[in-house]
Amino acid sequence: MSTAVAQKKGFGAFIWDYLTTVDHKKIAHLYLVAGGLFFLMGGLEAMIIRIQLMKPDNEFISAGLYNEMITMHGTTMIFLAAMPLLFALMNAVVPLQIGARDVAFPFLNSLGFWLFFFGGLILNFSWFMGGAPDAGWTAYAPLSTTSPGHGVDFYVMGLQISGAGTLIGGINFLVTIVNMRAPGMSYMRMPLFTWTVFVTSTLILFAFPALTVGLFLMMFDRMFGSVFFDVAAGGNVIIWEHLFWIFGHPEVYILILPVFGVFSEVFSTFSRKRLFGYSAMVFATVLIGFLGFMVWAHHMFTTGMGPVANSIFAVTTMAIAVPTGIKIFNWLFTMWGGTIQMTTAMLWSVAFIPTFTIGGMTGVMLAAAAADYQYHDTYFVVAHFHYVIVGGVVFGIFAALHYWWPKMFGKVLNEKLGKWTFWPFFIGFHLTFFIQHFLGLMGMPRRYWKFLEGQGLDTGNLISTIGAFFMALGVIIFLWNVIYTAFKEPKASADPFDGRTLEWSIPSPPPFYNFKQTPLVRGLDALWIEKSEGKKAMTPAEPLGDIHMPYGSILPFVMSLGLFIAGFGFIYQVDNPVWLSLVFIGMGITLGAMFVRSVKDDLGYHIHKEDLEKGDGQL
Amino acid sequence: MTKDTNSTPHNEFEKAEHKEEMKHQVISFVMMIIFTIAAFAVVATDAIGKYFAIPIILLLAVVQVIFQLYYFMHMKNKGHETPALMIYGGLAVAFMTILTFTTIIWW
Amino acid sequence: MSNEDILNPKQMPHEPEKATLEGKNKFLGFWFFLGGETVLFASLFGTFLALKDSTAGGPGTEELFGLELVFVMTMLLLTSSLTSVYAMYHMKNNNFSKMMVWLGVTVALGFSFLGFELYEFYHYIHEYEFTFRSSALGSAFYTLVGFHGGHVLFGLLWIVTLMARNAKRGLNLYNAPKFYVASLYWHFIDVVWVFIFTVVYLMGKVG
Amino acid sequence: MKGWMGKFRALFLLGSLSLILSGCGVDKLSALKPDGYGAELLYDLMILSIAIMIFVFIVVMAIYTFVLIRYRRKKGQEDFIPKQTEGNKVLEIIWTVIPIILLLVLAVPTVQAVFDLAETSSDEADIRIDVTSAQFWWQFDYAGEEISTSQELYIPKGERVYLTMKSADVIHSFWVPSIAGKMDTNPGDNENTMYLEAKEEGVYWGQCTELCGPSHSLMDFRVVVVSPEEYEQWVNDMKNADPEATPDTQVAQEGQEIFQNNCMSCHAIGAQPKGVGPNLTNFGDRAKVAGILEPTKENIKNWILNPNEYKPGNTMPANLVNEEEAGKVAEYLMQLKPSEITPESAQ
Ligand code: HEA
Ligand code: HEA
Ligand code: HEC
Ligand code: CUA
Ligand SMILES: [Cu+2]
Repeated sequence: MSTAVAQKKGFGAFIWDYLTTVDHKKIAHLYLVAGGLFFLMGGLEAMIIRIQLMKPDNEFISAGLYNEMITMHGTTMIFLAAMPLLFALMNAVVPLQIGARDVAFPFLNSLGFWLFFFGGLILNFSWFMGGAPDAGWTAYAPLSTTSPGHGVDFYVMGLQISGAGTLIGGINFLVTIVNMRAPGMSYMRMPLFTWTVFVTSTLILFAFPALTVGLFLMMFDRMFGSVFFDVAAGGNVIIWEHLFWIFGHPEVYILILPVFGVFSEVFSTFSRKRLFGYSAMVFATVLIGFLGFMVWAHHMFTTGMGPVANSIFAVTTMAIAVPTGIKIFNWLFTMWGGTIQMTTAMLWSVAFIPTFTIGGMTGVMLAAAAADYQYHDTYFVVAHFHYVIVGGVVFGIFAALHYWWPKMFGKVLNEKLGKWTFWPFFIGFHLTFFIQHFLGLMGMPRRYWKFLEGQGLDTGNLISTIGAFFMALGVIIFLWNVIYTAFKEPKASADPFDGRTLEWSIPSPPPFYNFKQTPLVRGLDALWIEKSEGKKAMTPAEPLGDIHMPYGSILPFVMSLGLFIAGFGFIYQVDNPVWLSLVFIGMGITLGAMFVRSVKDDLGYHIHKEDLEKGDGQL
Repeated sequence: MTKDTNSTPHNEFEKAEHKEEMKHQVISFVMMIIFTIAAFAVVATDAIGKYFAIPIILLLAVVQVIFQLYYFMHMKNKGHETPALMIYGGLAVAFMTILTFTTIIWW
Repeated sequence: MSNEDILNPKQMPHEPEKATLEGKNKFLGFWFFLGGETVLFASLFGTFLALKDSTAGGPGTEELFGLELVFVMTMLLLTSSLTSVYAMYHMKNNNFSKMMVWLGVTVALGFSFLGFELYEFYHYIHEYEFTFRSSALGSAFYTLVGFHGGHVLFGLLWIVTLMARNAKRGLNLYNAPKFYVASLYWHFIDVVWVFIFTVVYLMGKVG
Repeated sequence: MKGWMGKFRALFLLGSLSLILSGCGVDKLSALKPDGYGAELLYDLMILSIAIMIFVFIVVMAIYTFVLIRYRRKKGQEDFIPKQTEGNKVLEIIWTVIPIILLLVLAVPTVQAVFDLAETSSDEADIRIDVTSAQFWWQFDYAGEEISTSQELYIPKGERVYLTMKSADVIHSFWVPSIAGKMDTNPGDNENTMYLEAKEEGVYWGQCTELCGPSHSLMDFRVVVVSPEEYEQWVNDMKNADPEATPDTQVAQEGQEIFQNNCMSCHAIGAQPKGVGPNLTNFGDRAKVAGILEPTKENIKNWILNPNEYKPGNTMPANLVNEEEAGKVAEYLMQLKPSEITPESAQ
């Protein structure tokens, strides 16, 4: 019954295997590749932005195209690059860290990926179908609702579909973490990465529905003639701002929390020390998540909410600095007294601390509501969020990839090339974004297609553009490293970094059933405990027995494809009702696949004990 | 394959327990109906002024929902700690959303 | 547990919906989903409340709503909630045929609720020219109530599919969680309706 | 507010910080060169917050540098297993409490400033101006004075001027960095208010800071701050401007006629009627055309012929008149100089 490994039968079978897989490790690969490609797209867009702003009064691209560029850059980076890359890590690592054979809903896991993927495709199809969305990633109404062409429709459909995927992914991880932990792994013994994924998933669960509703309202206004944002018929444009930010602020913590988890793992592994203040770290994570829902209006200080609202939101926002500070100091003290090994993963993590601290501090400056009347919508804000997003999330993803690459692909990334990735990117990053703080204060608003001569902004912008090229260089070296490692590096051992958590107790990469026997967890840093007692492996919590596995399925792909088709129908039915046929076809495919799914029993199969005994993962 | 599994033996004690629970559920249903009628009555008869009527019907709704969640959806039973946490999380976010939207032009 | 044990349990356990790991996962995942739905409906309620006086010269809530119809609809839906509780009661007692009967009643009540709702919309559109497009209030009203109606419809289709699918098989550990979760969904729809009749209709009538 | 700020200013650190920062940017544009009450208040708040942040950063970096140098794994330590500490209550309390205190130090003046800047006019005698934004230009209506201008807002030095702001289409945002912070202009009934109080005469840059379409980056405007006496005179001149007045030269007269036939559907001269395009009453006194171009005849002519080339996506149609006519209209428009008080007076 070992059908799950039907590969090595040629390219077609390989593709089919990935299209139908429900194995969280393979889904992690899918997320990584798709998210990585979208990251390159977003990066390319960023380069175009920077080239346009290289000199004053530049005409490299037109005004309309520039707006499309920033919109797509922001949207792509946040929804299609950063989040999927994090999902890649979550999929690759969380089940292993908690000693599980799979996630709670393997089928839904695959569905989540394909929804995200097709949503991202729709969004990017806009480039070839008459223009991309151009109202900013925040898509404020009524600019977005009145934007001509179909650009914003692609934004709405793309995000709606990929958002559904994200929500599904979030629920999947919540249930996985609650229900599937190995015996002995209490909540307070969970590795910090798993904890942050747990909190992040909760944020997804409560934040995304607000976006869903916002997108529906926008879709109805644009496609079906409702008047939510049409002031002439009594609509109110501020509703969108609220809905967007009720989602949008938690979203930035959705991005940052998992990488906080990554850093916690990396600092502790490469200092060979237990994480300092573990329970405080857990508490801080939960607190950040909680406070994250009470601050959204700090993006709207200049909307005209009035002084009371502005003050309340200013103070709640500042409060978030406290739990975040707890984390920064705990990381520093994790290294304190340790024995720090500067691997590439550690280098990214070490670089993260000052970078993110600067970004966080400018965040607190922005939170001073009155002062934000000056900062808002200037390059100061752009600098702030790239410091936290690139300096936090992107650095974190790089750290994680270098750290977990052997677990995901069986080889340690080349260290030398790793450092060559780091330095140009790091230097380029600070060149690009540090100067932007000053550009903002000197009067340069964001989302400006061009700045004029004689405003004293020339040098700063040039430096910024040069920095961006360094970042691109870093990324290219990383891509080279991936290829180089695949061909030239030797196979990695199960535990190449002297790891502390369960994922390092099984081979790299793990067999498709992960754990032959579920391990027994005896404390925080489960593997470290065993190793420090001189044992080589985890003590099993169960005798060797049959392992239950789910079947793969093409249905998630089909369901998502249906929505993809229907998406185009929705977008174009405005022009001609004939397009409604696509809506029916697409929805028919999706609902049909759902129907098939619900009437067909899918109980999975068992790997038999005897087969397990025969070979290690050689099934 | 058994067509109808109700012939399999079943624990009498559990059956009694289910019955007991069912009784509670019927009681809560009756209460809910009463609350609903009360709420409609408040509005239909115009008996109380607007400023009292709104809080009263909202309160009646909240109580009803508690019945639904705790009795019909079994949130009172054990094994529902995590669901309860999540529902309350959702309600907290919901509460804040609605609060801002009702005071959308702040004071 | 082998597949055979799941499909043909020798004895039904105490809580069949949570007897297998899959069942437990489904149970928990569904509750989480409902947590998310809470926020979804909150956003819709918030939007409605923000726009409830934006009539753009058209009819307002006081003028539009008639309490009789809403009262009947409320009773239908509340009763359907009780009937689905009965269905789950019989599921726990492992009495499949009675469970099916009660689910059938639930579905019937649900469809009649939907019928009334459609009539209501028709009425507003034709008597008052109060449409989805006529004012921000119209957009908000039809969206909120329509989303709920959509949930009702989806719930009905779901339950009907489950019933049809399992009519010949009887209850087992594979489908028990499915029935249970569908009934949770049904109750949640009822919860939302309680707020709709209170916040939209009753408060709209009070003004 | 001023009181305790005075004390802080005395601090050397803050003083030098201000000095360094105020070297940044161009006069009348940079938020770091405040010339107005709001901008100064916010500048002080910024300096305070930057000082706090620098303090925090120094602390973090001190620990960081020490740790990285001291605890780097050295040769021969490959097998060293450090002590596995769980945490330290005292330390953890310290780094919870100190940030809370620092944040309170920041929060109190923040809230004060928010309320300070939210003041609205209660006095009929105050100068009140309605600001209306549209893609991609600004209209200023002086309440009670029957004066309208576009792109250029005249205000007296040292007086509080209260703005009531709304938008004719999408959301824009009004920002004059050197005088005050920004405020959005929303469509519909959602009006916002703010005030300007300039402390120096001059011509200040204003910018639109909410993405509003292709020419968002070109939606510049000017705030002309003149002395109260000059302001008085300007108001009078503007009130007495005769929209029908015949210009001096022949060309300009022809231009006037062409203008009246082709352009009056959108552009007003004099306060009434309000148009869908900018009010051009004092166009000849403008520092810029359409907010961005030098006011030369050539530029005006080219603008009239093809406005979209300069501001993509704006709603003024191209080629309403031919090239020759455009020249005449430009001549006419340049002669619309109802007042002696111009941006040049504001030096
Ligand atoms: C990963 C993403 C991320 C993260 C983590 C943050 C973190 C924070 N952000 Fe940021 N933010 C964004 C992404 C992020 N932000 C984005 C994308 C936008 C722009 C969106 C758009 O408009 O397009 C934005 C915009 C934004 C604004 C709106 C600005 C404007 O548009 O006018 C504000 C205002 O308050 C803000 C504040 C904060 C604060 C207070 C934090 C805090 O969480 C930071 C806390 C961290 C620290 C403070 C550092 C460490 C702490 C210590 C060392 C302890 C001691 C410190 C003190 C006592 C100060 N952010
Ligand atoms: C995860 C989020 C994320 C990330 C990683 C980045 C990364 C970068 N961003 Fe940005 N950015 C946003 C999120 C992000 N950004 C958001 C949300 C906005 C606001 C949008 C809005 O206003 O609506 C924004 C806006 C924004 C602006 C402001 C535009 C404006 O307001 O007018 C600028 C300008 O400098 C910028 C630059 C950059 C640069 C140089 C990078 C660099 O770090 C990028 C580095 C990566 C590369 C350079 C890729 C290199 C690879 C190649 C070049 C190879 C390509 C090859 C192939 C395709 C085969 N970003
Ligand atoms: C359909 C309306 C419309 C018509 C007709 C029109 N304009 Fe305009 N005009 C505008 C708008 C809108 C703007 C503002 C554009 C911007 O700045 O984004 C403008 C701007 C201008 C400006 C720059 C104003 C400033 O404030 O600096 C001049 C000069 C001008 N128009 C002249 C003319 C002339 C001359 C004609 C006739 C030949 C004309 N316009 C016809 C709508 C119109
Ligand atoms: Cu107007 Cu930007
Ligand atoms: Cu935020």
